[in-house]
Amino acid sequence: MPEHIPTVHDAETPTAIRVVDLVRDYPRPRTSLLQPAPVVHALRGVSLEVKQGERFGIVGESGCGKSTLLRLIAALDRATSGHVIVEDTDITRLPERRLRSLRENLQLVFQDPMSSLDPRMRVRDIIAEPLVVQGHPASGERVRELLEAVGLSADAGDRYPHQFSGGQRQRISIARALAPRPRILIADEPVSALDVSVRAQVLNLISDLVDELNLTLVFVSHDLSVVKHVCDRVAVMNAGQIVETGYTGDVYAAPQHPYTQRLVSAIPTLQRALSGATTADLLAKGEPA
Amino acid sequence: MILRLIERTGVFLVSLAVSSVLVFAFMAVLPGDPARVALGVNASDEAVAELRRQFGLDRPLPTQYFDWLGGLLHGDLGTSYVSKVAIGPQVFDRLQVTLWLVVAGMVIALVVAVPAGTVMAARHRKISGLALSAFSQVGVAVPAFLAGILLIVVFAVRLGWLPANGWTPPAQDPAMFLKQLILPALSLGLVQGAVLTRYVRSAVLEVLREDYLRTARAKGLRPFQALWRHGLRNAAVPVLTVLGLQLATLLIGAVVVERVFVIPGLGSLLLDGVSNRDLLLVQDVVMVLVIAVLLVNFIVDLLYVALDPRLRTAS
Amino acid sequence: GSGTSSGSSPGGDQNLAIGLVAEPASLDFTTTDGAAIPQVLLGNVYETLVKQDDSGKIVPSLAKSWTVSPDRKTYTFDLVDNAKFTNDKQFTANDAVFSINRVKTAWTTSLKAAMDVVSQAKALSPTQLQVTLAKPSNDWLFRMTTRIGAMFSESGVSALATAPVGSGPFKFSKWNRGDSIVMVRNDNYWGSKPYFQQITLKYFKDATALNNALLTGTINVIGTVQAPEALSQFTSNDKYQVIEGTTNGEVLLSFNNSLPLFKDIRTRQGIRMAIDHKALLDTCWAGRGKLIGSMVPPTDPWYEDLTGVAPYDLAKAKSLLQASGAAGKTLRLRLPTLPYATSCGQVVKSQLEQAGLKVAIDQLEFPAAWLTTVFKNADYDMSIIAHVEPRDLGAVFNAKYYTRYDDPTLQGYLAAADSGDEAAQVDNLKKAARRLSEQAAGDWLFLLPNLMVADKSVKGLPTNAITENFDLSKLAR
Amino acid sequence: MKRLNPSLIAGGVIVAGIVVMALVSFVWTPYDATLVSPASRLLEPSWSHWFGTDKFGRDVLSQIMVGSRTTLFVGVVAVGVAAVIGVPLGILAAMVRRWPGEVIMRGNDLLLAFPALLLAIMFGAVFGASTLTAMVAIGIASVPSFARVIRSGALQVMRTEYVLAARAAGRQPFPIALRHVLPNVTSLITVQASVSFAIAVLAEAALSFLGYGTPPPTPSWGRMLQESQEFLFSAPRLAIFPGIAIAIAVLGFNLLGDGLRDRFDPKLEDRR
Amino acid sequence: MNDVLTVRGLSVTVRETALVSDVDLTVGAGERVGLIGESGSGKSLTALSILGLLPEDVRAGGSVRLDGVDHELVGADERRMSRVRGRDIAMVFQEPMTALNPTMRIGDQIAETMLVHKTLSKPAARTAAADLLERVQLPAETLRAYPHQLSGGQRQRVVLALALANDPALLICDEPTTALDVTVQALVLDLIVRGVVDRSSALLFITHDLAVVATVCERVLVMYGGRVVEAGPVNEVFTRPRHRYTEGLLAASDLETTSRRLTTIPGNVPPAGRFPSGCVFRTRCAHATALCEETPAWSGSEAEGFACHHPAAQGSLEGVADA
Ligand SMILES: Nc1ncnc2c1ncn2[C@@H]1O[C@H](COP(=O)(O)OP(=O)(O)OP(=O)(O)O)[C@@H](O)[C@H]1O
Ligand SMILES: Nc1ncnc2c1ncn2[C@@H]1O[C@H](COP(=O)(O)OP(=O)(O)OP(=O)(O)O)[C@@H](O)[C@H]1O
Ligand SMILES: [Mg+2]
Ligand SMILES: [Mg+2]
Repeated sequence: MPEHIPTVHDAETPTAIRVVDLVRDYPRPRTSLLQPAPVVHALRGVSLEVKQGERFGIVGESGCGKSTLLRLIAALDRATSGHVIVEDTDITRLPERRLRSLRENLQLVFQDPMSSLDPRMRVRDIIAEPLVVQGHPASGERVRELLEAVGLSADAGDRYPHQFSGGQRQRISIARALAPRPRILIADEPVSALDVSVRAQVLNLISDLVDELNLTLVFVSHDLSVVKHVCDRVAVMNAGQIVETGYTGDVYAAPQHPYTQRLVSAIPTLQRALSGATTADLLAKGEPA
Repeated sequence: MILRLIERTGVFLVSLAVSSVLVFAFMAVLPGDPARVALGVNASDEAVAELRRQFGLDRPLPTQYFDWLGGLLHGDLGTSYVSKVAIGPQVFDRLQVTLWLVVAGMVIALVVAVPAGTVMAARHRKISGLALSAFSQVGVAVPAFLAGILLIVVFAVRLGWLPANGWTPPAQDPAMFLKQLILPALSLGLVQGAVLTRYVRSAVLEVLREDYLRTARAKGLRPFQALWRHGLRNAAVPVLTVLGLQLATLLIGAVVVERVFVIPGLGSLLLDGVSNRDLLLVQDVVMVLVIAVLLVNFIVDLLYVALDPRLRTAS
Repeated sequence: GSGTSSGSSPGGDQNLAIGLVAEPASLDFTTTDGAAIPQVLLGNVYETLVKQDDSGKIVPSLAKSWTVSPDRKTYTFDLVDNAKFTNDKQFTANDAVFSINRVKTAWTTSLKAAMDVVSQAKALSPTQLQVTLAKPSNDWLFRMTTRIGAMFSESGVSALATAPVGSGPFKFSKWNRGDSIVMVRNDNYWGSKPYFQQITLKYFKDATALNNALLTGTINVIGTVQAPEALSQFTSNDKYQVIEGTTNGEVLLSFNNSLPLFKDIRTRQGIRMAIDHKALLDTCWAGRGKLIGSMVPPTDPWYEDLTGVAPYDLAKAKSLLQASGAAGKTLRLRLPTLPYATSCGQVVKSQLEQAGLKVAIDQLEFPAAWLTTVFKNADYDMSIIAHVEPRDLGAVFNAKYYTRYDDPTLQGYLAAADSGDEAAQVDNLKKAARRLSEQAAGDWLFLLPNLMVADKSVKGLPTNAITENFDLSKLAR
Repeated sequence: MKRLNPSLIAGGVIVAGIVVMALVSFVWTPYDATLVSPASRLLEPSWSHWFGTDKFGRDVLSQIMVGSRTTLFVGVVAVGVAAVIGVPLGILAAMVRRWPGEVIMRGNDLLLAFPALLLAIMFGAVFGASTLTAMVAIGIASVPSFARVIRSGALQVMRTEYVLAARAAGRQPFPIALRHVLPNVTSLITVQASVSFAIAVLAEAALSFLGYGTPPPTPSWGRMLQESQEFLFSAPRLAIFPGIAIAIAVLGFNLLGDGLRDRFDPKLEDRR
Repeated sequence: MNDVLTVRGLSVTVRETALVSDVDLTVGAGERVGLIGESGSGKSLTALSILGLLPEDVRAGGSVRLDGVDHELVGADERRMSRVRGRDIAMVFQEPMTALNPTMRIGDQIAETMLVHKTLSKPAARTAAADLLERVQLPAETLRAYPHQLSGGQRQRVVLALALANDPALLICDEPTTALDVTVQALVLDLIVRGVVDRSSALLFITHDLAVVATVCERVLVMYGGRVVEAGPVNEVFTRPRHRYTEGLLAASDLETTSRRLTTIPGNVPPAGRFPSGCVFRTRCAHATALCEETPAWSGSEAEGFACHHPAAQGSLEGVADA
């Protein structure tokens, strides 16, 4: 099986994002008077490092803490303990008003094409929002440029989100994220809600833009195959912890951690199926979680 | 579950405490001197002052409040400024009357609303459903007292089937009690029923869209069977909320119907109290109403738990 | 004694239900004001020494007879010897002394002032009472026919608010608050026994409900019709009788005479002339009631028709109002929430506005808000209320009352009337009434009618309601 | 977008009709609605008085027309009070997590213990019976339902990714509330407003009936109904016209509310 | 092989809009047939019309016959359909979180399936329910649990137990694992396959995941725009697609490609009713010509064939199979 050669980052490459021992507990409502209020340990000490220009993937099953991690990296939530350092700034406990440079340099694309765009705003205002907020002149020119960059016609700016299909909405989301010319793009399951035929388009678009604009990409997905296609390196998360990190090809081909092994084996693929794999083979290694 | 019970009880008690302060504060600003009203025209200022002393109205407000509260806690609602009669039994009697009326009304409302709302939802695209909907829309738009007046004109005055007004305690003459209850209960029940119908309808519509109803039908249950066995209990939760609110508002809202049918209920007592500046009475009635409303909410809260297992374990 | 034919032949265990409007708040008229309590209790439960007959004449009751000393200051009453209170105590002169003295000591309502003139009350024997006045007063004996004169048992005043004890033809039986008061025949009554075994007084806040109750047989009598327009449904039906007479209730359009505007007689007269009383009565009270023109009902001996003093004359009204500077001004007409006031207020407003005034109606809840704002604080320009107390001309028009009418001439007539003999009383009160009307101290819109509707079979209903009480003992079938 | 539905059309037409009637009444009514004219009292409907006259000789049609102003005033005040207090409260409670939000909602629930009529009677006693006090009371009593509905809507909006995106873009909480949350709960506000409007109209009628509503001589449908009582047998039309007017107005606002509810995104509906 | 399910000329319309047109479909006894297609292609509607559970104002036309049921299923009345549902045909839906009644215990929900059809007495149904749970590898305590106490995968297994309760001749699964994690999906898929194999039930398996269908099914139908555009054995269709849509779909799903860029299908899936006339795919098809404005006829047999004017040459994607 041919593999594309991952971009090699040496120790010299500056770090874009560094996460140190990050913990996030969510309190739950009490269930008993006698016991202390239970907590959900959404993150139990996550550490990772993303180099500049790298395409970094995070995979894991539902509820393992992927989105929580991203929210902390984007300073949209407060960590219980640990640190997040983005481009040499420790943003973990910065007050909102000192996050300006983070907001300009790091942008997000979300999963749900239906709820990630304000239905009451025109597309051009949606795309211009980060610019306006950050005090940049939101010229029509820039908006058109962005629309063009994501493959939408200029007149799309006058319309409302509901007039677009899922794939097109994801393009608008991407345009919005690119508006303040960020250096880091974080995508939380950007294609999970899309049809296969459209998924390919959006994946290509993200890929192209990352290359063109020299972005650092953090790409979250529950689908190891997608991550494998997009990313150079991947971190596998399970129950709030990173169980394995490595080059995507390696992790896929030779998973080290039992969880990763189970995950990889459970992924049905056409190739395996056509060569006679049955559902029992998906279960082959180990018990389900 | 026990935790929820404790939490709810806590909320209930705190609400009671806060509302008692609110009620008391409100009475304190009510203009019009109860002593003067009791003494009437031409009373001298000295006489009024003397009476205020007798009522204890000259004491500092906090003292008055705690005295009142202490009494409440012992079930002693004090003595009316105006009638010089103990308020407790009076409020209790009136509350009973109103409860009979309101409960009878709500029973009628439920008897009307549950089948009607269900049919409306199940046939919401069919003529029968639409006709029922139109009916309920009109029902909602008619003020209860107008309904009462119309019922009196038709069934009491023109047809002479039932008494036009009046109230007999059930213990005194059960037959008369029922006769006199029918029309007022109907005028409350039909209007509230129309309101409730619309909530039942939307709750059932909601449930009809639920996946588990489709599962039930995929099992081989017929539509009404599926609705009956799987839908109604789930639809009951939102309906219960409305029912609780209706019950709460009706305790005082029934006053209009009480007025039309000359029923000595709690609302009428309140109105009399207000116009006579029988402050302590008003204060007590309002407090009793508030307690009743909070109690209804409390019970509704507990019923949610009974109806919905999801609320039993906080997971 | 009660002179009706039915009195001597009680109707066995027959019952009657009467619909009334205002429910008493308490049963104790010694500390609670208002007309509702004496309406029920006076004459029925409590008796007075003397009482008024239908024509307004003072006649014996618990006192068989009485004499007045020549200086008109000492009254000696011979009391009946067979009257018994419902607590089984005999009625004696001691009770009378107790009752009279108690007015001064224990009563709190303003009416107690009528007893101020008494300097001493003394029991000469168990059946003889002597009362000495500080000065001659015609009014005092008359007041003794009202609640002030009610005779209580010395040992029966512990729970006046809930358990009245009297010597009258009826016993208080039960009070379903908010609904009804039940009276039963006092079988030990010393006089002729009433016809009905039990009379229920049912209270209706809503005039229509009251009518419906009669129509559907819940009650047999409407004691006071509050919706005169609805009478047509009874007049046209021969199952019912309609009784129409007069009352003491002068519906007064009162002026706040302390205000500069109203100090000018032209304003007052202008307003009186701007009102077309006939049209007003027709519109707001279905034409039922009597136009009087001053503060005296036709049942008082000094009544004169004074409607001609200020006849309806729009042109003249306009010019008077113009002259006084009232035209164009906005006057506050603060109405109590009572049916006749609400109704007449709107007509008054419309009529006054045609004469060039501006009128802003605002409603005050009756009794509390109205009593405080208008009555106590005189914070009003004009108001409308019926003064239902008997012989209240002097009480209503003085500087201390809410009318703030300060008129020495009037006070002179009144004093002379009280101290003089009967002829002087009549003469001076006539002068007083005329003075009021000419001075336009207020405008008497009309006299409330005594309107009753009853089942045809009910007998003994009074044509005129000139006393404080509703005499239940005369009713029969 | 979505199709117009029959409820929306019917409700819209009725409400528009009432508004037009109220506007017209400022410049023209067949007769002066408050002019007492003893000569023409209690006239049957005729060409000169389409709906007849009342016991004061006032033209019923003119009163109905002018009365529509009261009805609208009533609704606008009540709904205005409820919305002005309830909407920010609801949004605030949704945005402020932890105990302040909790306290707001508990306080809000406590207000539920004071039903509209009770508040109106108490307010009437304190501030004097007038349409304004009654409606402020009704408005305050409607605050809890507003706040609840708006809070649950706002909570849903707050959970959306576009709010997250706005935060990531650097928007502060207040602008987010203004730019994203408020516009996206307007549909809820509209629906709730029209329902509350209907409730306010009914409440005014009930209060007028009890004597705590609009004082005379301002024409009000509720009071017309109350005044017509003594003519229930001799001139039932006096009750019928205002009765129908009230029912139609309530019907109109309810239909409008239903129609709007159906039309707007059902996902934002308040679900318990 | 006798056919359990025979669908002929099935169409589904809502008012004037056709949502599904002219679907022919046969499932033999013990056969596992997949139905794939992107969102909105009409898969669920096809399944629901077989069961007679279409939403209101959505109408089905054509013919659906089930072996052993002596009446047409399209247009049959509720009474007759309710006897078929849950006994002869069972269904597993997509969303496990909402498919169960939240206020009823799991055991009662499973037992009900048997009690409705009076296949078992009450006590027997309870034992059978426990049995069924064991078959889907859930502990017996689950009987007394409420749905909210179970995870998504556990619930989906309950739904499966429910569906298998009366040994249906045909089991329809509508995207049963879309909402589940891959590891859980593996288990559920395995249980489904084992369930139908044990009972020799026929399976109609709906998914949009090519790999899943290839793992589970023997034969596959590809739907697009409410039409079946291609059908055939899994190995055939996925290695030698004939319809241009199938071809595009396979290419776009292939994330193993060496190039960083993926092959894409241009444009978007149109919303219902906005598909072009003639060949539904022609607006996105690189090979479309004027000819495609006519609805292409079905070539091949009902079990294996396609509807395309410009079919891909046989064997164009051989490389994939070799990998
Ligand atoms: N605001 C919150 N309050 C309480 N618990 C939370 C909150 N947000 C997330 N959690 C819990 O934290 C855990 C991790 O959630 P997170 O959303 O990060 O998972 P995820 O990996 O993104 O899952 P998915 O793939 O479903 O999006 C879950 O158990 C979730 O229930
Ligand atoms: N009740 C309905 N009214 C109108 N259109 C409908 C209705 N139900 C479904 N549709 C439309 O019919 C088309 C096919 O729907 P269907 O649910 O069968 O798609 P699907 O292939 O199952 O898609 P998915 O993968 O999203 O489940 C969709 O475009 C859908 O919008
Ligand atoms: Mg996530
Ligand atoms: Mg589907």
